[in-house]
Amino acid sequence: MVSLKSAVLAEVLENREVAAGIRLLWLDAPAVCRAAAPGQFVHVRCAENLDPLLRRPLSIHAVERGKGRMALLYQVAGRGTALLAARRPGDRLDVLGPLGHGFTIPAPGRRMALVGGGIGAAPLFFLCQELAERDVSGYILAGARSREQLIVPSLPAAGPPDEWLAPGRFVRRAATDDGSAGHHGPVTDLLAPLLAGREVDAVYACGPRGMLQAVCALLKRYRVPGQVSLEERMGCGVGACLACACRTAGEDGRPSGYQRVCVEGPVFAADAVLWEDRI
Amino acid sequence: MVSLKSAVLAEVLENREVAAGIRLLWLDAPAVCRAAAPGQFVHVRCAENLDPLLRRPLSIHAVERGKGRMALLYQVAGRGTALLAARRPGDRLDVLGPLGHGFTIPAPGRRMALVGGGIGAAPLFFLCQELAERDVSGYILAGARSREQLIVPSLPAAGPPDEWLAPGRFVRRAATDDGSAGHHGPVTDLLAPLLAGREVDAVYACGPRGMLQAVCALLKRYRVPGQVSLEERMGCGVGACLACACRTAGEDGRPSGYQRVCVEGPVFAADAVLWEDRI
Amino acid sequence: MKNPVTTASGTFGFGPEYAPYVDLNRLGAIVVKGTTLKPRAGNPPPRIVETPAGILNAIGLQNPGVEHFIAEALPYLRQFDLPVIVNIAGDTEDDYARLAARLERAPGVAGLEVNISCPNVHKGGLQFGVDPEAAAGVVRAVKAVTTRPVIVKLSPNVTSIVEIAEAAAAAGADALSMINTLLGMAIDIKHRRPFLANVTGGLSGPAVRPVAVRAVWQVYRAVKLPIIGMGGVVTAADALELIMAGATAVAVGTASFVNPRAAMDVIDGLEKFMTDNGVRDINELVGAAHGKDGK
Amino acid sequence: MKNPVTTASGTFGFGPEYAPYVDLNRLGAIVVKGTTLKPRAGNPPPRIVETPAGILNAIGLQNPGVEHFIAEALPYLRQFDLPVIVNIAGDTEDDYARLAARLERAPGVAGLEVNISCPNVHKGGLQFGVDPEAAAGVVRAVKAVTTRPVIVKLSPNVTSIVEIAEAAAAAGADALSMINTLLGMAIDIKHRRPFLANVTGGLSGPAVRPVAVRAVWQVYRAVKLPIIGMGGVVTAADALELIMAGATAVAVGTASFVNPRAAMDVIDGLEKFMTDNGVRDINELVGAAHGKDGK
Ligand SMILES: Cc1cc2nc3c(=O)[nH]c(=O)nc-3n(C[C@H](O)[C@H](O)[C@H](O)COP(=O)(O)OP(=O)(O)OC[C@H]3O[C@@H](n4cnc5c(N)ncnc54)[C@H](O)[C@@H]3O)c2cc1C
Ligand SMILES: Cc1cc2nc3c(=O)[nH]c(=O)nc-3n(C[C@H](O)[C@H](O)[C@H](O)COP(=O)(O)OP(=O)(O)OC[C@H]3O[C@@H](n4cnc5c(N)ncnc54)[C@H](O)[C@@H]3O)c2cc1C
Ligand SMILES: Cc1cc2nc3c(=O)[nH]c(=O)nc-3n(C[C@H](O)[C@H](O)[C@H](O)COP(=O)(O)O)c2cc1C
Ligand SMILES: Cc1cc2nc3c(=O)[nH]c(=O)nc-3n(C[C@H](O)[C@H](O)[C@H](O)COP(=O)(O)O)c2cc1C
Ligand code: FES
Ligand code: FES
Repeated sequence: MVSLKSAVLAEVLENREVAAGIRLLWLDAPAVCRAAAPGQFVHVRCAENLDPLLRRPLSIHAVERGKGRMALLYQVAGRGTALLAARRPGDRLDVLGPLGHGFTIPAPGRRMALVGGGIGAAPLFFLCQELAERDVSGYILAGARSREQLIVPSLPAAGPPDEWLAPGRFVRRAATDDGSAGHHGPVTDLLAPLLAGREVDAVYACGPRGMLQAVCALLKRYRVPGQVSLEERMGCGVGACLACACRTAGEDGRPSGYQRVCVEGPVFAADAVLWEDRI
Repeated sequence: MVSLKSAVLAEVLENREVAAGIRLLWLDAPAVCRAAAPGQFVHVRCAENLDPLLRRPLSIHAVERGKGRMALLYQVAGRGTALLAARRPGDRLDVLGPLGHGFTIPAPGRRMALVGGGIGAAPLFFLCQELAERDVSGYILAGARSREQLIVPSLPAAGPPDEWLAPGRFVRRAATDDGSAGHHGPVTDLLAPLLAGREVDAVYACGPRGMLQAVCALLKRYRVPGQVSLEERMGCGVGACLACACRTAGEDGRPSGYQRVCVEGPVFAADAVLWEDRI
Repeated sequence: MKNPVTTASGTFGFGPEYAPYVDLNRLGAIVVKGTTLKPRAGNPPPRIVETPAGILNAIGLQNPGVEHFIAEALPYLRQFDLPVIVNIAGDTEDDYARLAARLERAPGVAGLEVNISCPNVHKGGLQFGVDPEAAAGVVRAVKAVTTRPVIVKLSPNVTSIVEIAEAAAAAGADALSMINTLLGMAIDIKHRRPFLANVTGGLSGPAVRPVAVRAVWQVYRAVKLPIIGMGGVVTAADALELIMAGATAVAVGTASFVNPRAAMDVIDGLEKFMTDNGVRDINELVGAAHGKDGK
Repeated sequence: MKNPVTTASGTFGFGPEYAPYVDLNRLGAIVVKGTTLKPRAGNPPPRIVETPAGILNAIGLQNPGVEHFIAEALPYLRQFDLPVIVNIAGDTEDDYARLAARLERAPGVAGLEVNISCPNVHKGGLQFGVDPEAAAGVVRAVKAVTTRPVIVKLSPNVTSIVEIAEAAAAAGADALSMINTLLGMAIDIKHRRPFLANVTGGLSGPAVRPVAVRAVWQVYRAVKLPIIGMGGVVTAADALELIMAGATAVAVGTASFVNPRAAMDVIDGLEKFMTDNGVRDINELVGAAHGKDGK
């Protein structure tokens, strides 16, 4: 008899607003924690009935393996996340995961730029947790519309571990569209000089599509490798329905067909993604 | 500008189990209380989303007009009532009503038999409340499968008002199918001798269809007038959809077409109902 | 019409039922319950059953007949500043023609909605709604005897709703409304029998909205007639889906059962959307989702 | 089949995707994703959108082609004690015949499900599913080259599903499966355009169950072939509706996305229902809702 995986009913430990419209949800989910890697996501059932029907994909934001706790950082975007926001400590949440293919853990000595845009920065915290013990250094670049939406500066709010961000090894910089914090302009303005100055060996990015596309263009220009985490509408989350299609290129740079964001992604090599216009 | 009625968002004051699978729900709903008459019902939205979609009709079980509080007594029968059971004090419940045509308040001096079967007895409590101040006497006959499901004996659990039942004026008798309380047999066994002995002037009944049909047969046989409260699947609850059809007879006893349980009923004259077999 | 929001036939009675909850003067129009020449008793109960995000109904066109409608319901409705659209149904072409002729003489009828698509009466029109020839015949018969705008109500239970729409348009329809209910069924597994006494019923409510949006979209591209869109409209956002797909007006149906003020909420929500998005005229939004390759 | 529960094509991949969650040996059968002669890239995203109690999908039959299926997917599936039913789709009658012929030579194929009803590819079969002649042609072409049981998958997007079922039966189909998705659509009102890149999509999930039950009911009365029922099955109670309407087996589709173990839960629930109700053989329940006037 094979031992089967299943969705877990994780107890909600905490669920509070940490920035404007952004909430942090801690769950008791030891099995998910054990298996999780940075960049992976969980598929969350927000309603107990059929409305809304589908699960919602949310990146794993933080993991405390010792305690078997994990956190999601989510923006209240629509009906599903609004229902999530109403969950109280003690409630149980149906969570499937960890799912997908995350970031490659960089080799020791590497200098990295981690670029996050808006809520897209959620998985970078977990990545920083995993890098904390490793000899990896570089920059965390966080972009947002304005100060209130900036995620990375609010990361310590996720728990005690300011040191997880390993500020000794990672320099934090912010950019906002309205200039209310850090650089006044897109976060790519912060990335370009680092690439031009050969200050980083690789770039990992997550955030809105436009930002990722701009990051990829810079990486191509400066011939720096990188990885980007994509979002796409999902059905199953496990690779069965083929809903979450992302067009990628093969080794030769020619279109090689659609990959599944939920299995081959959400993290893809920056040079593999074909940024076809969405209709 | 006309002043419009609307559904109210009534605060849940209390919601607890009072018998096996039967719960009592107190709501803060002054406007509903003011307008309510015994035998009327409210149409309750059990979910906050679209699942389940329709409202659920529930009889008004008790009213404390002074406090603006009303109670529903409900059996957890399916998904809607299961959601109701999960409501906690402080939650708000979307309630439309009072709706429908209730029991005629008997004239002073009348001797009544009030017959309730199972959860069907719910509206009789409110009726007793309204009769408490009036010179009306008689019998309360409660039937159930067994002691645990007997509703009338548990009425005092609905609050302090044992006196509401005006036991001085109303004699209470019970019948159970398994003999675990009161008479061993159907509640109509208790009614028949009262009718034969001309001990009551009229009979009001609510409960399962089979019981009501048996009551009506007795009333016909003994030529005693009566009123029965019917149940039918509802859509709108306000008379617009014609879903809640009940076949009735005109003065001449011939079929006069379908009436709406939500408007012309739920309480009908006993001799008006045509007990067509349900398929 | 003051606004593009009306009520779906059979879900709003003849007006008085919802008048305590809804200021009828605010509705764009009212479409009343399907009316037949003679009174009709309708189907035995149960007539309704809930399904996921929808309901099945098999009312069977219970109605008091056109004479009673003219004598009782119409005078009531004429108190309001409210266009009254009468939904008519019959068993034969001639039934429809006689209904239209009778209503032609009744003051205060703003239009006729010709129901060729009710799935719940055995002879009551469904055959017309699925056959382009028969549909056209009914439309011609009605047009011959009325000066009122004729709206033809289409069934989604067809291989090509465009084909029926084109036939109705060619026969002289002034507008089209869609969709009537989808033919569906539920089983009572405890008793091992169909849930509805009528066996099958018509599916409506949010569940069918994607089918309604698709139908409006397809017909908008093919036929140059105004469309009244309906099927699962609960909120203004739902109404906007139908409008952007090509509907000039929308009807609120099943949603009224859940929220008696649903039609009002849709009117208010549309106004808010227009204000928020600087839309002066709702017609700017009609068919907007077709982009440049629309009509 | 060990039990009457299978997976709906396109919702369960080729097996390995759900293998971590579901003991494939317990399934009555697996119906794999629609397979074509050549690999197919499918439609651009977005390919899915949620609707009330349902989803619209427009995958566009993305699949690696039949050769890859035989080389990679089939050997994997043959590890299990699990009948494999291959869903096939093509643009021409000849495509279907060539697919069937190729699969005839592949060991471990328990049956073919002929998809003449996919609404998401422009030439990909929908025309066959709505026309009795064309449907019969495909069935005959497939039957001529295969010894495997041929299950014909019917579309609900037709005026009369019975007519198509009868044509398929007359052409030699061994079983029928129904329903494929309903043609639907959603509009992104913010961007005023269709939500799906493909414009229209196929509606599935609980929302469509009443349509599926009705289709099974109608076809059961008209055609003497086993039916695989599908459309909105989430629980054993839903499966029982289809079975009592006339389905010999049921498929779980969209529900697996919500609950990866949905098919297992349906199997367990059916077993429990049978125990609780003293039903020895599930066949006692097939068509039970038709009573004595059934077949
Ligand atoms: C791999 C992955 C990881 C993600 N991680 C996070 C995270 O850590 N924090 C966070 O706040 N958000 C994250 N998102 C986006 C998040 O899934 C959506 O914001 C969420 O599904 C919205 O659901 P809703 O019901 O609130 O909104 P609605 O708009 O009502 O959702 C309707 C439907 O659209 C889908 N949907 C809506 N927005 C998106 C989107 N951007 N991407 C994919 N599907 C979408 C929903 O899943 C649902 O099926 C992630 C998305 C993906 C694909
Ligand atoms: C006028 C009236 C007064 C009622 N008063 C009471 C009361 O005071 N206490 C009480 O416990 N019950 C009462 N009922 C029955 C109550 O409405 C049902 O038990 C309840 O709707 C079941 O809902 P559910 O979602 O739990 O069950 P489900 O079986 O999941 O309901 C599915 C659908 O069937 C309908 N339905 C189910 N059972 C009945 C029924 N017996 N009558 C009408 N519709 C039904 C539901 O409203 C819903 O639309 C009354 C019914 C009517 C018509
Ligand atoms: C209870 C009920 C009764 C209906 N009666 C009629 C009718 O008499 N004539 C008609 O053309 N449509 C009738 N319909 C169909 C509706 O007008 C409408 O087309 C359909 O319900 C889809 O809209 P909705 O999803 O908003 O309800 C009825 C629908 C319901 C639910
Ligand atoms: C994402 C998705 C992909 C599908 N792909 C196919 C397919 O390739 N071939 C096919 O015959 N049906 C396909 N279908 C239809 C299903 O097999 C099934 O008929 C339909 O979804 C109804 O069942 P459900 O409501 O349980 O999902 C697909 C359905 C979905 C949701
Ligand atoms: S969501 Fe189903 S394959 Fe990715
Ligand atoms: S429930 Fe609509 S008329 Fe009674």
